[in-house]
Amino acid sequence: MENNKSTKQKKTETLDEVVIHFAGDSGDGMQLTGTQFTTSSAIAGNDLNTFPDFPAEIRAPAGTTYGVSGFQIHFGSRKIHTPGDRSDVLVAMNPAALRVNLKHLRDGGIIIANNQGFTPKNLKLAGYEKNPLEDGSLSNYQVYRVDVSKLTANALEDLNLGSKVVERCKNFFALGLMYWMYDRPVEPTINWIKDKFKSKPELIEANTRALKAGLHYGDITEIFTTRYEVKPAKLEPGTYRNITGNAALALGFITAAKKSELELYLGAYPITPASDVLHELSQYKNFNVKTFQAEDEIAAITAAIGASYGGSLGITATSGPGMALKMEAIGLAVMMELPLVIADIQRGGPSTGLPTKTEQADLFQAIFGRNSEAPVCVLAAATPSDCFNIAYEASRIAIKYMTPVILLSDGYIANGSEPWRIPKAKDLDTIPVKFHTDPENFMPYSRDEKTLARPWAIPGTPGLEHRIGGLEKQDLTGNVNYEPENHQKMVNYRAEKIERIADDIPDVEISGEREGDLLIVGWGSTYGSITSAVERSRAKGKSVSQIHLRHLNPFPKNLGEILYNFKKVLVPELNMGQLSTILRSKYLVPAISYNKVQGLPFKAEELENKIDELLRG
Amino acid sequence: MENNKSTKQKKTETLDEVVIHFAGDSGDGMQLTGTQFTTSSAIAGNDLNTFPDFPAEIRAPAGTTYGVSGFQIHFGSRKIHTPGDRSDVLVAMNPAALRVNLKHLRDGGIIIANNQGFTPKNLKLAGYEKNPLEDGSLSNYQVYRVDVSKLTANALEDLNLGSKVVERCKNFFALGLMYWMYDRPVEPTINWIKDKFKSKPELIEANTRALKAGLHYGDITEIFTTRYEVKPAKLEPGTYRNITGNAALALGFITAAKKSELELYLGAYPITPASDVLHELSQYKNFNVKTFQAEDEIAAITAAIGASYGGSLGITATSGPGMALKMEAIGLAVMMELPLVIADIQRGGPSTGLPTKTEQADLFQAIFGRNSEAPVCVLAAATPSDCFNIAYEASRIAIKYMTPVILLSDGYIANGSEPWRIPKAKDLDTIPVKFHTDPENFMPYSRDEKTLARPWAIPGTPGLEHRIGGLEKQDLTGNVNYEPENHQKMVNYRAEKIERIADDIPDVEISGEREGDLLIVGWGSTYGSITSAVERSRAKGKSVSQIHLRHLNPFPKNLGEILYNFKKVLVPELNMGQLSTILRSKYLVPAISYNKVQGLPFKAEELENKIDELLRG
Amino acid sequence: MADTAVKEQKKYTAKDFQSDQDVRWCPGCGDYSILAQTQRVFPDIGVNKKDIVWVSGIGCSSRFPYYMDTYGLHGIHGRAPAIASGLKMARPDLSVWVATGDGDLLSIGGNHFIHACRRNIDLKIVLFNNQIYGLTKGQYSPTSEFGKITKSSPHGSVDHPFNPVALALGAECTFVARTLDRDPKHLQSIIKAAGEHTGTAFIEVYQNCNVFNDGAFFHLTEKGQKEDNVVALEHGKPLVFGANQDKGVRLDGFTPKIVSIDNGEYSKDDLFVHDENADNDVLAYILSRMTYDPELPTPIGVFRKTQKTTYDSEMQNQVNKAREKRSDGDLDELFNKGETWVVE
Amino acid sequence: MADTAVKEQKKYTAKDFQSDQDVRWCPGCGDYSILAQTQRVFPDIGVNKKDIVWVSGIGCSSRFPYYMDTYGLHGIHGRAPAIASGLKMARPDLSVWVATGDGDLLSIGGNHFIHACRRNIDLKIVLFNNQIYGLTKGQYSPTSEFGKITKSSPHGSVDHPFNPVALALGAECTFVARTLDRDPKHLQSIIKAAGEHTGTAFIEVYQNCNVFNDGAFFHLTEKGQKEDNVVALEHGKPLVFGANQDKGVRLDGFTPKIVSIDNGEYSKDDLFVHDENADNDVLAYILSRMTYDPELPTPIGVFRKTQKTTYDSEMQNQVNKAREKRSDGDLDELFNKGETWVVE
Ligand SMILES: Cc1ncc(C[n+]2csc(CCOP(=O)(O)OP(=O)(O)O)c2C)c(N)n1
Ligand SMILES: Cc1ncc(C[n+]2csc(CCOP(=O)(O)OP(=O)(O)O)c2C)c(N)n1
Ligand code: SF4
Ligand code: SF4
Ligand SMILES: [Mg+2]
Ligand SMILES: [Mg+2]
Repeated sequence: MENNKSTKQKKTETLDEVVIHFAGDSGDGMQLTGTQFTTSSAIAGNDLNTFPDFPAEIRAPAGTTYGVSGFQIHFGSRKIHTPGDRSDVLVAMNPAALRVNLKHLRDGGIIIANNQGFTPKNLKLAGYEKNPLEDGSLSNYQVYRVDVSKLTANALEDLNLGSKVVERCKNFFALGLMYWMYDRPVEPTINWIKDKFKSKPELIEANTRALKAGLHYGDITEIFTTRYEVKPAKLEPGTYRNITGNAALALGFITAAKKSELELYLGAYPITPASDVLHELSQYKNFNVKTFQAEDEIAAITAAIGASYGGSLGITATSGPGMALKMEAIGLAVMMELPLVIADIQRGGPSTGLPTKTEQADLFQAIFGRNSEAPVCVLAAATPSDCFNIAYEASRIAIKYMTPVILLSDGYIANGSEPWRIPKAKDLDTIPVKFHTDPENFMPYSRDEKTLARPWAIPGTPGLEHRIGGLEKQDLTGNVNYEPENHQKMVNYRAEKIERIADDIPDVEISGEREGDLLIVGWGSTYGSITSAVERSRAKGKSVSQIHLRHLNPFPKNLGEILYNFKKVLVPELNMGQLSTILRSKYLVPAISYNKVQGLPFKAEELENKIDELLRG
Repeated sequence: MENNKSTKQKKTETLDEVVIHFAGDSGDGMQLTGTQFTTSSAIAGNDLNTFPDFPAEIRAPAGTTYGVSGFQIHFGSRKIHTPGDRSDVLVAMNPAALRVNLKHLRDGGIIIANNQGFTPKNLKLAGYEKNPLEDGSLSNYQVYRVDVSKLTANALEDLNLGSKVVERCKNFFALGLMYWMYDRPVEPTINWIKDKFKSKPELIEANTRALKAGLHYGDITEIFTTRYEVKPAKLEPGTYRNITGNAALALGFITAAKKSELELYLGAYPITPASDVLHELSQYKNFNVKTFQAEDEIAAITAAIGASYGGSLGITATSGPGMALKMEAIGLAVMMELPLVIADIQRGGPSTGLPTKTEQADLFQAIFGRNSEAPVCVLAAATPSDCFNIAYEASRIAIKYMTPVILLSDGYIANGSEPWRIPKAKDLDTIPVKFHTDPENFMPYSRDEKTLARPWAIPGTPGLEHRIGGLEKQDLTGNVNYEPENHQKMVNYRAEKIERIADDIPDVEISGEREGDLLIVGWGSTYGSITSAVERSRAKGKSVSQIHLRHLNPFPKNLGEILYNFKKVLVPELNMGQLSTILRSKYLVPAISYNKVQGLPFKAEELENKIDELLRG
Repeated sequence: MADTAVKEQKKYTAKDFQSDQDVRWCPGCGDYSILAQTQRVFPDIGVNKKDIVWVSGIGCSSRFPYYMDTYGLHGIHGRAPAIASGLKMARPDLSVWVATGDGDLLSIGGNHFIHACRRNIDLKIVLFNNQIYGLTKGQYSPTSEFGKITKSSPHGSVDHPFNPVALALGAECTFVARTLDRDPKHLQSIIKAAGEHTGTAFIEVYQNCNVFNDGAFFHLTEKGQKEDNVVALEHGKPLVFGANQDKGVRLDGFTPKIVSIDNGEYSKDDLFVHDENADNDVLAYILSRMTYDPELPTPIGVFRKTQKTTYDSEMQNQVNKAREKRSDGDLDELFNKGETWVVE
Repeated sequence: MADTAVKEQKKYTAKDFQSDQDVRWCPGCGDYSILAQTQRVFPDIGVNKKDIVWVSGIGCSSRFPYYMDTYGLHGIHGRAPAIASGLKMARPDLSVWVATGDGDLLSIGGNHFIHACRRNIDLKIVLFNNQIYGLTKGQYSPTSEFGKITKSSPHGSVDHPFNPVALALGAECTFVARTLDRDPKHLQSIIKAAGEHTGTAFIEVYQNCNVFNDGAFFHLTEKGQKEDNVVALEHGKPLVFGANQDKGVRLDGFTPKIVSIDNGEYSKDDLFVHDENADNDVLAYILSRMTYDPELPTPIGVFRKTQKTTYDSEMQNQVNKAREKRSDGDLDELFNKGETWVVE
């Protein structure tokens, strides 16, 4: 094994957690660098959490601020819940990367700047009049100017590669340097390089050399005097992998389909940040997965409804604007009472809004956004790896209750990643499905006593020929019916069916005391930030408890009781107060909203301050 | 003037109010009969309220229950708020008409049955085993069996008309009989016949004769011993006409356009019960009205947005399922901050639901049904004639605040009608519009200090060339901008702009005491039923007050204060509790929902009972 | 369609396809005939009832599925082709039929229609073209003639109509046909032909809405008029028409012209000979353009019929291949893909 | 378009059409050329800047309006033709242009596109066809070739593509043209021709997406290849092509065939002669079908150009007539229509 132990004597400091932000041009390979660092840190046993920060532009001109691509990783020897409020280290490949990300670097933080990137042209593109590495403006930070490009070139000198190729290896130099600094294993990356460039031995050599050059540079040069050690975290034993929310979602759906022995059918139309669900699932045809890239979102969902009608697990995935287009069809699925999962990977809005930024402002739309009384079940994932669970849970409920289920995720957890403890397939529950087959007294709208689900009777079954549709149905027969009493009855059934799901979901767990001064109620991707803030506040001795809702309609049955046990209830949301509105209405508690609509997640710090304020006042 | 005075001596009873229900086959002309009776009653000086009850089928086979077409009129010497809970008189042209409507006839009520309609075939079609006119099952009612068809035929005998033509005159016979019974002026109808059949003198003669035959039949025959008198109501002086909600809506829009000196542009796609808005407006091209029958609802609204961008008053009209399809585009209008009115004539749902029935379950959709934070102003009409005011108000707000406004009406008031006191055009306020023209320092997203409206700068204006769209805009410049702080600022602006409308709308008026045991909060088409129920309860000495909301987002400023002054708050709605949810959330009052989702309006009686129950308990 | 062939010996009759629902179209509506002919010919398409699904949107025509005793799905306005596409992809074993109207398919549903055609998904789409919106009581539709006066166009519509056959061809449809509600035999034969096609089959049926657009096609359906106004397309045969079969259609360049074939100047040999499955669809396109030409007879029959891979079978093939080639869906393998590490 | 003619004496230059916004397409993207040519030729279309509006949907291509110093509206995905239609109806005095992509116009926006064509509303629709979804980072589009491997089709797409020219013709479009991002002169001439047409003008521009679909059209745009693969359509001229103008296209029945015109067997006189405004669109349709045929050169130029009443002007006419004929909008008269009565 490649030995990454220093030969010289340097000081080693132990840290509980570190946040590194890699930033450069879109073409600088920062995503790759970040991913490699992630794997290496995971293997080093840290807990971690990451977030990529893609530019809104596909490929902006080099050197511009809007072309900066970043990747942030937060790793530690304790439980890590977020990619980090502020970074400890900023690796900046050019001035634009510095300009965009400096504001998130903590005071006294480390800047590793690629000297060659700070050309007059790039400085100008980034809007710097003078070179900030030289003008003293960075005196609050520890600035390391490293000749990344030059040193990489030196290391590869004798390989006779084109200058473009050499330039493209510089991210591995930076990675190597960081590996040195945080004492990470390099072998996984070397193996990755070998595998990736199997057919191009010269690139294996080049990238490996660049990596090692960075590693050795840290060791040899005098400018770095300290290395840091981040001990392994205490994690539940098991096999882990790093996973993004969208990948986890895809796996969750495949698992649900497999465990219910149904074919999985995804109807989708590409949209940021949901497209990866389509990309992922389209690779797994061997799991009996069919993916349909439809002409639009309406075709995507209606095709999924057609597939569910045919006996598949029909699902669709989209984001806000596409979600808006699906509402009429969701109403049809409500009326036809067929299983269907609609994943909404929320993004900044309204309208086209901020497509690459995160937000959690589609809750209202999910719960209320249809014509007339069209109740559906609504769930939300809390973290990237929770996307696996929630996809499975959404499918389970959809099938068992013969209902559409809306699953909310968002850009933050969809693209963010964290270690996922890989389950064993055999440990996962099966989802029982029984297609109706008995023609004797068949009633398409008879109901299961407990769940109120109607039978799933699919075409191809002899003797069950019947018709369903979007007009109001007669109780039991499912025939078209306009009678007043029948309509009320069916409206009630549809509402009651969703309500009954509450009997079938776990109570929400409270973290902290069961009563006290302040309860924080969260949902969705804010889980990490809220958890961090609450942990810190509790560490300071404050009476703060936390609950996090994954079931938003219906709510867990114990929710009301918990709310009433606290003097104050705070609901932090990346919207203008949507969950808060619903809680206030349902439980008549004076829940306090804390809102942020900036296309960004909460900082734990912001929440901590808000908690302080509330407990003070 | 044709004299409608009895020659024989018959008893005359005076009544305060009467409800008559005309019912027959789709082809029997019941809508026409009802409309004529309405006009005549209006001219007689009564207040009134009407509701047509169309079959769901276009033209069902004759004699079937699902082919019954009805028209109910409620008229009186006092203020009339609804078409009536129960009818006093049921005119039934065939057994199906009797079967369908008997349950709404009050005990002891009058049935006028067309004897010739009760053939064995028709009885069977209506599901009667025996003739109900003969089997004693109607002993609770005053049944009059009249040979309507035969007497009509007799009267027209010498005109040599085909039997089909003769048969089609029988509704005028029935109308004549009712004119006799309630002492209505016949001249308006005779004039109407003359005008309608201008080119067919034989039909003028035939229908007039049938009408008079009915009139004289009441007079001469022994079977009717009583006539009724319904004195004129005390109405505000003025010129009146009868108007349906959809017609009033159309006039309101035309008025707003005229008063703002804008061209009116309607983008619409036909859908029940909104299509009449398109039909009405398409007739008024001389008012500089353009109507576009689009390929779908999305094209309809986006075309209207295009027209608004071009400087027209862009509007669209639809119903639930179509509304769901427009949500993405409404988000665009929110982002672009252009005036736009979206009229949603609600109907029974979910999905295709009960297209010809009424419901008020799109309130959630209107307020919450879009991706992300996309606040709009929401208004609702209370009565058919209020549709005029609300269309004007919606346009005024849309223009003044540069915002989409959703206007809620429903099938009940859209098709229902009542007398409308015709305003004088000069008495109506103008709606000032100032297109921006000054290129000096032009900022597409600068804002009016008071309204926060941005300038309306339309193409064709020299020097103002600029670009807007659905991506988040930079404050002032309107350029695309993804910055966190800017996004928050713009989200806040958009919310605040809608909130500020509250400064520009009247306080909600309370009817009854300002504090007390029970406050009823209504919105939309339930106004009539609630008002009747409250009037009756107050007459019984109960402490009940009423407010009716026409502005649903934002609410009138005094709403909270009013709510807190009552021990109980009851919110009756034709949905599962939508306004109630919002009130509870916003004001934390334990509002009680009273819901009915049957495709039908409330009966005043039902509400009266609920009020009794609440004041008892 | 092999797997859905009727397996029992029993041969269906029309009655077997009649559901227990009351048919609720207006008395006299052309939809009755389309229903009756479909019920009559369905015993001949050789598919088990249980394997047939009728999908529709919204409109008078879209009530059709309720009346067929097969599986049925009455969807939402305009989306029938998309719903049916999803169903067919999920269940290539089913025989999936779409019943739709000119508003449903060509106005709100136009996009799903052209995409179904393009993909050549194996659906049979039956368009009830009455050139009007029936269910919403009489507005003009995208097939209504220019200048039509309706409730929504009191001064005459300023919309030029679609030519549904030309549109389907331009959208790559592989089977395109037209027939008439009032020609039962022809209607039956076309339904049967569509049933036999693999790929998107589009049938335009001219249908009389006697309430809101009565007589729109009487010149094509009524005795004494139809003879001179309709030309029936038959594969391999020249285009002959007229009460006495005395007229024909000849091509002048690309322009069809009517010629007499009984006055000796022209004979059948000079006429345009129909070829359903020509190399390309130009011939069919030329025929489609005869439609609104007042000088020319309106063609009915199969304009075009050609073979191409279908979307649903290709999709199924990919799944089958993937399952053969790669491990057939092992979850543990899937979960453990990529970089993993062990915490002990 | 008379009322929008440039009134000032000043003649615009390309620079006048450059907005102050940074152009943010990927370096090397074909969109730059389309922008540059548009800016270059717009001074020649004779319309005042203030009277021009560019409307777009969503996609890389749909950013176009930001870069033109005219009025601009960046709409929502697929709806540009509908937004533009409403604008043009409300303001027939404006010159309304649509910038759109193959996903925007033909996938989600397909219905609005074909309806705009059918109505012949006076819009100029410029399709940036790169046969890929650019903005969402590389999924196949409705114009991508069958079998294309992309992020969303790792086993190859099973979608057959649209032929946008054939689709537009089938949808009754009155001006249909095709050009290339890398042929600046041709691109300019086609934009100009579209600007001169009254009615829906559709331009398909083959555009290179160098990030997700690089080189898709290099056989049509790069020296050494394009000569044999492209044939330029010119009104009234025979279809000649080849590096030495030594090849031509001849019709064999309805099937275009390549012939040599330098070996004496055929001459220019034997070739297919282009006629933009033929009586019907069959000729244009035949040309459209040459598109995906690997044996034949791809036509560029104006396929068809014909006159028909436009939706917007007819709509305006109805308004004008109504205002002339009937009282010009007297509210009191309107309010008092029908039966009224007086309460005193
Ligand atoms: C989303 C939506 N928009 C509009 C409607 C109203 N609508 C129902 S059917 C129909 C058109 C019917 O015309 P067509 O498809 O030609 O069928 P037909 O009744 O003539 O058979 C319309 C506009 C609807 N149900 N849903
Ligand atoms: C309603 C909606 N659905 C999906 C998207 C995501 N989206 C944006 S652009 C685009 C397609 C872009 O392809 P194309 O129109 O070909 O434009 P290009 O980027 O290639 O120029 C998609 C699917 C969206 N913005 N809105
Ligand atoms: S309205 Fe027309 S299409 Fe509809 S059922 Fe009646 S006749 Fe048939
Ligand atoms: S992704 Fe492709 S189409 Fe989009 S800007 Fe980049 S090169 Fe151009
Ligand atoms: Mg129709
Ligand atoms: Mg594209």
